[in-house]
Amino acid sequence: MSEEQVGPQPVAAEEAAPASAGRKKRRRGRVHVFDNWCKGCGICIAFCPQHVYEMDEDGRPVVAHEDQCTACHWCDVHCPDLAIVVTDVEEDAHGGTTDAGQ
Amino acid sequence: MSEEQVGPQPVAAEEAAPASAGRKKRRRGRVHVFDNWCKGCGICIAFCPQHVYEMDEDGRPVVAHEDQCTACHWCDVHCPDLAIVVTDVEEDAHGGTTDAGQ
Amino acid sequence: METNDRYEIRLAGEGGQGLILAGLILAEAAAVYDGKNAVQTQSYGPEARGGASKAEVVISDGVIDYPKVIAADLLLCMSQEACSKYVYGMKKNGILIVDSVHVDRVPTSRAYMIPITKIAEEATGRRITANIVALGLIVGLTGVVSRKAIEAAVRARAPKGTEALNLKALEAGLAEAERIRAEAERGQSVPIRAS
Amino acid sequence: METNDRYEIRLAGEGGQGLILAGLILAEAAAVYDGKNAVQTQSYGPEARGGASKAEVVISDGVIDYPKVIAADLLLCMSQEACSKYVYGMKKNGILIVDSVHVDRVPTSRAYMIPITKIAEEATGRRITANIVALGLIVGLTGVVSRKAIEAAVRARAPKGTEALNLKALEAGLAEAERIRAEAERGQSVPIRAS
Amino acid sequence: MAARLMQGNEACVEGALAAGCRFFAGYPITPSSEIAELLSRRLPQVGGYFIQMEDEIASIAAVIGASVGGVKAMTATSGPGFSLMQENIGYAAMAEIPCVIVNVQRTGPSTGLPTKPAQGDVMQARWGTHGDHPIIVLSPSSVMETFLLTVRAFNLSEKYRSPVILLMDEVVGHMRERVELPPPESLEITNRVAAHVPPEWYFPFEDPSTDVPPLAPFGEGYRYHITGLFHDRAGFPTERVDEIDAWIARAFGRIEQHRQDIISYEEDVPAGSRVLVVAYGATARSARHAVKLARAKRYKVGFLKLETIWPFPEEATERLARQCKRVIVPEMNLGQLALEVERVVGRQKVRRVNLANGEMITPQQILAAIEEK
Amino acid sequence: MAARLMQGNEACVEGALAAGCRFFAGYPITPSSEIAELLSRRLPQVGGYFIQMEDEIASIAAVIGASVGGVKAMTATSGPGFSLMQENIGYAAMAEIPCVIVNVQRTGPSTGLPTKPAQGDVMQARWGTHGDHPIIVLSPSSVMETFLLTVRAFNLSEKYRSPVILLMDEVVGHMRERVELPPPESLEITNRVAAHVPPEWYFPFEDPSTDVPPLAPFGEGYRYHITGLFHDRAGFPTERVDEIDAWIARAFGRIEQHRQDIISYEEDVPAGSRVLVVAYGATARSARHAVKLARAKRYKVGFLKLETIWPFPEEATERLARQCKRVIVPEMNLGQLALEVERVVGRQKVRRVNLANGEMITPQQILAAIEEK
Amino acid sequence: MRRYEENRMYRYLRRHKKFPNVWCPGCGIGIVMGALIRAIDRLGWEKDDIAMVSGIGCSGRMPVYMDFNTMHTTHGRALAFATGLKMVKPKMHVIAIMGDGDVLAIGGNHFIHAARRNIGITSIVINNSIYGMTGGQYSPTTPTGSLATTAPYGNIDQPFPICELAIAAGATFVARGTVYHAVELDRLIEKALLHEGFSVVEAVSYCHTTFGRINKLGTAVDMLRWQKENSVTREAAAKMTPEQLQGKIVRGIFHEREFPEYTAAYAKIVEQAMAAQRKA
Amino acid sequence: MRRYEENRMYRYLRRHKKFPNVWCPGCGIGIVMGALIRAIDRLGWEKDDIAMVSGIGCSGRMPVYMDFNTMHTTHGRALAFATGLKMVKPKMHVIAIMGDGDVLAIGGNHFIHAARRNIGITSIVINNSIYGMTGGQYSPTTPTGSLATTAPYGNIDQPFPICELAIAAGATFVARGTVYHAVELDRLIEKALLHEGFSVVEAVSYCHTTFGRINKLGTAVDMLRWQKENSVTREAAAKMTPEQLQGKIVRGIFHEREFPEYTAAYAKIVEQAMAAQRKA
Ligand SMILES: Cc1ncc(C[n+]2csc(CCOP(=O)(O)OP(=O)(O)O)c2C)c(N)n1
Ligand SMILES: Cc1ncc(C[n+]2csc(CCOP(=O)(O)OP(=O)(O)O)c2C)c(N)n1
Ligand code: SF4
Ligand code: SF4
Ligand code: SF4
Ligand code: SF4
Ligand code: SF4
Ligand code: SF4
Ligand SMILES: [Mg+2]
Ligand SMILES: [Mg+2]
Repeated sequence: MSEEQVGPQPVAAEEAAPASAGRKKRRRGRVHVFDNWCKGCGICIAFCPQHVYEMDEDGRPVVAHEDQCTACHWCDVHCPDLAIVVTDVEEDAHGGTTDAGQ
Repeated sequence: MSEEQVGPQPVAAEEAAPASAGRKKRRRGRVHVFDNWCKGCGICIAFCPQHVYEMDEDGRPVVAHEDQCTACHWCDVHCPDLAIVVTDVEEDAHGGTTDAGQ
Repeated sequence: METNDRYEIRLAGEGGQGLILAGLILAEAAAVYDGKNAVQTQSYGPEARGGASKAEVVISDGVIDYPKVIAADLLLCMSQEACSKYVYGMKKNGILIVDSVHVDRVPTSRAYMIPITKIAEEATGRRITANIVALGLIVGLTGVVSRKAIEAAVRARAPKGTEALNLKALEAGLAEAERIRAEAERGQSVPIRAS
Repeated sequence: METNDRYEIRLAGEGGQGLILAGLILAEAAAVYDGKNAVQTQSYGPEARGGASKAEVVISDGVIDYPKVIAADLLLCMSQEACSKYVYGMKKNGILIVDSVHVDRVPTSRAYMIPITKIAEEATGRRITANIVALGLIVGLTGVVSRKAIEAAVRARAPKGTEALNLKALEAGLAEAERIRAEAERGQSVPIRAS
Repeated sequence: MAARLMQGNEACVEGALAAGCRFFAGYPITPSSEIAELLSRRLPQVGGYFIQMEDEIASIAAVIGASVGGVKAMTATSGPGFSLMQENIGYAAMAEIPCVIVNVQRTGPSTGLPTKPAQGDVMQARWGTHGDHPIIVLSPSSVMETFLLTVRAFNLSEKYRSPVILLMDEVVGHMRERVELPPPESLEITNRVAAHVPPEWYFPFEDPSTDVPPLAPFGEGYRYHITGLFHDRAGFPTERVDEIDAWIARAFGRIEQHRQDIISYEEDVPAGSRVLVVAYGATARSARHAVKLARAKRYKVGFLKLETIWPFPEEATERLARQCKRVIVPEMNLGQLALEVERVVGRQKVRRVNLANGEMITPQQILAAIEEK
Repeated sequence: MAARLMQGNEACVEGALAAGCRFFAGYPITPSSEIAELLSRRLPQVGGYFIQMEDEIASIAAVIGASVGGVKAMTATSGPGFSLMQENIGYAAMAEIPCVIVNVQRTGPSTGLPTKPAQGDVMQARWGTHGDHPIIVLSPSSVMETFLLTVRAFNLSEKYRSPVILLMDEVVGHMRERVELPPPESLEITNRVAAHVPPEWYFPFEDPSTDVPPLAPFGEGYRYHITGLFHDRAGFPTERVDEIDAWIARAFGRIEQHRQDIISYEEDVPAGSRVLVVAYGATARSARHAVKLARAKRYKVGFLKLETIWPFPEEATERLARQCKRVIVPEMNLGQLALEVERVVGRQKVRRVNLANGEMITPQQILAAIEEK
Repeated sequence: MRRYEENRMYRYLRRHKKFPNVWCPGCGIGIVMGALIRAIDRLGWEKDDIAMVSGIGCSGRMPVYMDFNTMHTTHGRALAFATGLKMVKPKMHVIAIMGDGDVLAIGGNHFIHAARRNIGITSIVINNSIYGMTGGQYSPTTPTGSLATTAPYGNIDQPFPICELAIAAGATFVARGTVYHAVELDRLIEKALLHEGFSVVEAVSYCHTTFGRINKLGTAVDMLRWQKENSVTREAAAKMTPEQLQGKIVRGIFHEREFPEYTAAYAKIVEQAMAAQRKA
Repeated sequence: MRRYEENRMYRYLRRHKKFPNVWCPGCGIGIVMGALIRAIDRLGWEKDDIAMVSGIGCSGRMPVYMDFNTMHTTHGRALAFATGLKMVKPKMHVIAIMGDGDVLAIGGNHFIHAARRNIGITSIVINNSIYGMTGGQYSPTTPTGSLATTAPYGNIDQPFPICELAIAAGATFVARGTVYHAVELDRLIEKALLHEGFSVVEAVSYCHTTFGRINKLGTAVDMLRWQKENSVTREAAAKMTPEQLQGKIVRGIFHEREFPEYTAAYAKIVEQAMAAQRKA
């Protein structure tokens, strides 16, 4: 696991753009919310550009649409409780994924 | 006694120039050193542009050449002990003096 | 010796649940509107929200010296932690009310397990009114202050513009208490006493 | 009981006259070079220069407990104010030395009136060495420390580069003391004791 | 006035306003912040002045400055801020400037337990600044008493030209209680004595007719000097021993000679009492509760509740303790005022009950001490 | 070593250096400034650190910071600065950080008499910060003792992880006296105990084997937390009563249990003494002088010179006072340590001799008290 | 949990002990903490070499969570404590974490003096324009006109321009970021950490619990959104009129300058003194 | 003596009581006092309406000599005391007299906060680059490299640029003069006194007794002469290169700006609150 690619991978642009469709390998993310730490502030839900999260009845995030995640890392970078980990995976042309860098 | 003319009369220029010879009434000063307050720092002696002061054996100023005083007020303005009062007098064409403004 | 007619209430939960406000309202109902003596004290941690928070109210017809709860006549627990911590500091016949939304382990079978937060949400659409629902329950189940008094106190102390909302919450709590009492009278096995 | 062989010296004048340095040198002469006990204390006001200033030195073969002057065996006054203030705090046979340049009113006729500052100026060209001239006088007139000791102490404590100058001042003081003693021996009426 | 449910900190605010306080400078700190918050709203309403300063040092300084301007002034803080104020409290004592400092005590030392009660600053209130200085310290045990002692704090401060410390604790400060405030006109309010001589004759630090010379406000014709240095009667720095001794004698004397007026307490010591409980602040409530429990058990117990803690009520303590075998001093600290009680009644007699972990001492703990032996 | 004429402040510097002090942060103030001035020259010569901070609050803070870095550290000040340091002295006590605070006392309160001596900060040294806290205070009476007690201050500070206050006075600080410093190798120097367990096992605030847990310097593998809040054994904030009580018990206990080691004094009380003079600091010299005068007059007088003043040497005072009818406590204040003496021996026995106007108490004044009655 | 173990971020946290943290849900302080961790991680510094010193306030709680040598000092004094530590451990990376009240109200003096000395400490000023921990009293950065619990009629004080003040006082690296621009923030922090002298990063955060509530600015989400919409980079700002800039937060590096770092300068003094000593 | 009675200057002095003053022969503080008196005299203000508040230091002794409402406070705190006084006596002319150590070392925080509030106090900062009263320890304005009793190897600190700091902190009138240019100084002080908000005049003085002695700069006369030769007006400075400006004291008004004065802004709050009260 290369040190560079693991963990929160902030993108240079603050607001993540959807991964460009033209690229061969689309970047995708596996999204984990550490429930014990999450306080349900709603930031990830409100700001995820891909609307990956939905809110449960307690106001907490549910990773409802992981497949839409572009691994832009907005959410894990901004979660005030460090309760989100987004792991980069790569989707090959056929839609299969591998953990990036593994 | 007009308020404007009495008391320390600072000149606008920091370093006093000798009163211009061309003027009709030459400005002159009566110089008083309040001995009880003077601590003999030597500032008046060192800086009086007209060398009005001389130093006595204790290092204290003696008003030795009052006639040379141009009432430039450098000395009373700078005496750290407020021990000098220079009073403006005017010298008329004949050399007689009057207290200015009285 | 007036120290014995004290009624001691402890409201325990987390910061942000409005327990101190609830205690204040209860005390004001007793002191201002029912004309009794009442003292309200509080205990909270450094957190602005979250963290343990506790309000205590002592009500008495006589002078109240020690202002804190010695052994609660009534304990309200709005968090698991509070429940675990305070359940043993009750009078023998003390009443335990627990918000079943937040608490699932209660070390006694003799408690009112009531989904207070849910009732609040249903009644007012706002979970934050759970504290006032709890007040309704407390008053309804114990009668420690009069209904009139608690209504007046809620009206007076509710943040401006939220009076109606909070009165609705109070109403919901009182109604739930009514229901429980009725069930108990009907002999339903509602666990009602903490040992 | 060693408290009685104390020799108490008070040097009084104004800030800036170097009296504390003089006291220090005297104490060092006694303590380091004569091997006695010596304590030097000081008292001064808030002013950096001017204002009352005082140094005291107690010299003893035994232990020195109270470190200040109780009643001076020797009093040096370098200002009028000091003289007026301290002249009464002397032992019966105490020696009073006064700088006649600074002091003109001495409430006793039994004093050494010596133009110390003038002697300093004449000897070294620097009035500021009056303190060292005074030391020479004190040692010359009392023998409270040895000549060797005071010379060593002056040499050690004089600001770097001024050793020679200060030794000259000391010399002048010692010489003046010599002169006075000689005169006294010759029966001249030098007022020598403060009452 | 109608009954209200009022918080201790609020009662302090009401007391201050009733006493005529028109200036507050402070820096927020738990558990005192409500005092500042309430005054920030209330003072402008009555034409008074509120300012939040950059720290507590500045706060007490501004309070003294305002008082010199002739306005009754106060600040409020808790332990950490109180520590920072010490230098300038000494200044107020030295310059004899009236002002009230409220310390709502929390558990220390250091940041300690910011939201928990204590009585750990009792000795500090007396000795916190360097050098000997006169001071008055009051400590309330209820919301009503907070109101009354705040008024008294201002009165004593103005009357004796002394800083007065109101030593509250988190329990009393945050407690809400039923109170009926007395009507304003029923309150006795003391204002500082105005200078009564022409400026040329005025000495701010000596007056032949009284040990508390009038303090003329700045800006009203009495131009004089104030300093934290030892000073003569005109206020100018002095190093003269006679003038310094005169200041010491007068400054301490005026507190000493008016002990009767300054010291207040409540005694409930039936003849034949064997045990005396001495308490103050919130702990006095536990103590009174315990005394009642003990009496119900037929113990012969007396109770002395102190309102003034400095100057320490020596006479009362000694008088009431004389007949008793034991004196119990419960405090939310590790034994502070108990030291004075021991000094006055003999330490063999004294049983301390202490707790400094953020909890109140319970009546049961005191009762246990009463029942001992 | 050869005899030297040395000033008290200089002896303090030499003592500090001998004890291993390698950090000084301070802010100038009469009559302590010589300590800073000398150290600004000397510390760099031995590879140590000197910094003049923006004020006294910062000075004591920097001292604590440096000590956390593993370096023996001190500051020096006088009354006004000492008042400002109070909050952070409490922090050092709470966080158990060794450090030495020198207070060369001048006459207070407030700016007072900046160049004159006093012993007005004795109670402040004990009680100046908010909340109960353990503390050690030493007070020298001679230049030699200043050297020795400075060394002791560092030793005790390191040994007990406690702030130690060296309470000097202007007389001792500015006095020059003949001293022969002991050879460095003859001095007993205590260094703080190094952490002896691997980091995972290390608890900076609890050690099963000792009441003074080792303090690992920052940066050496022991990553832990320090706070002024009440904390658990790992240093993290806690509000748990059991953990707080444990801290209190250990922090005070370690001073209490080592009283024997911490307390030092000199007694000279011949059997049959009727009067005991208890003194410390510069006043002890007047007192010893007076005792000699009195004995010469055949009075039966004992003398107790205190070096440690806090914790107060109760046992010694009580033991020595027992046989005496009267105890005389001369102090350059209005009666501070006398309060403790009164508490311990009963106040009827105690005769205070006080002066707080900038002058030393003379032997004659004490003698007069001995001769009374 | 394995996932989290793997993540580098969590290496820097005292995660078994202290989480969830003490802050309100959504508080920006946590975002600053994340940015700081990323910056440190990129630098690859040893945890043992890092000291984190804080004052009192919500911000001041941060060190509790970080697996460094951490010290939570007294209110306002973090930089003074840090100065002592940095002096004796000049090779340590000393980071001071301070709230706006902490560092600019009670601690203002230590701030300007640490800057003046140019001592090698990185100051992270978490500016939420309010005293968060004590419940919403106005701070030296509360905007004029805003409400606070001690400014019920609106604040009449001017706020400090933190960066300008730091520059005037002598700081040699000064930058400002916002928590919304969290990635940019960690880059700024990284640069500050690398800077030799005294560096300041003003991290503009928010406190919805007090300031937000009183001023009716909504939730954490709302306040974050506000930041997004109301801040511009220095470069963009350069092209804007003063009117357009009104009320905007300008982000970027404002000052970077060479001047001898304090402990380095002091080391030279020691060298000199010891050399002289050896000679004598 | 009649002469002196006549002189207006002496109307402002407590001349029967306290002279000669406490300062060393030749100390520049006395020159500042003269300048201040001339400024006040020209303004024709009533002595009763003037309060003078000082801290501790040689400079702090000035109020003793002046026949106003005078207050010699604690070291560093003059502005905090003055703030309280100004609040309750907004019509009084409150002047704070402070030494460089007083106002910038221990008192730095009060300085920047008084500036931030823009409270109507005139600060006269007597900058002699040293702690005079305590005997020559380095101050926050001691030049880098200079000697002091606590900097025997030369000072390694940067000095504060007082005027820049005041401006950054929020002061609305900021000027610098020297005691050599004493007449100019009194004009600057006069303008500062007339300014509504917080005004600062840095009066560059000297301390020959400590700084001068240690750094071998000669007598008061020498140090005055140095000032004469090493200072330039702002206008002249504008035409000089940075190299030419090296080590020069620049004199003049550096900042003048309109912003509501604090007590005036507060008066509006009171108005508003009282009006609301009347309504209710
Ligand atoms: C000496 C002292 N004064 C006051 C306080 C109370 N106090 C704690 S935190 C705080 C202010 C917090 O504001 P800020 O520094 O902006 O931090 P935030 O909570 O907003 O992160 C105050 C005033 C204290 N702990 N110590
Ligand atoms: C709290 C406190 N700390 C320290 C001092 C000692 N002190 C008196 S004046 C002074 C500094 C004087 O320097 P400055 O303010 O520049 O005035 P100057 O004497 O140079 O005019 C100091 C440190 C004090 N009086 N109070
Ligand atoms: S941002 Fe973090 S704390 Fe907030 S809801 Fe999302 S996961 Fe939970
Ligand atoms: S990384 Fe987070 S914010 Fe970005 S798309 Fe995935 S879930 Fe959304
Ligand atoms: S300037 Fe003043 S004090 Fe100095 S010598 Fe001249 S008269 Fe005397
Ligand atoms: S006024 Fe003074 S300086 Fe000017 S010429 Fe006359 S004596 Fe000289
Ligand atoms: S009070 Fe404000 S600053 Fe503090 S944790 Fe809550 S949101 Fe954050
Ligand atoms: S020490 Fe310096 S500043 Fe103080 S009076 Fe003397 S010359 Fe002036
Ligand atoms: Mg903040
Ligand atoms: Mg200065």
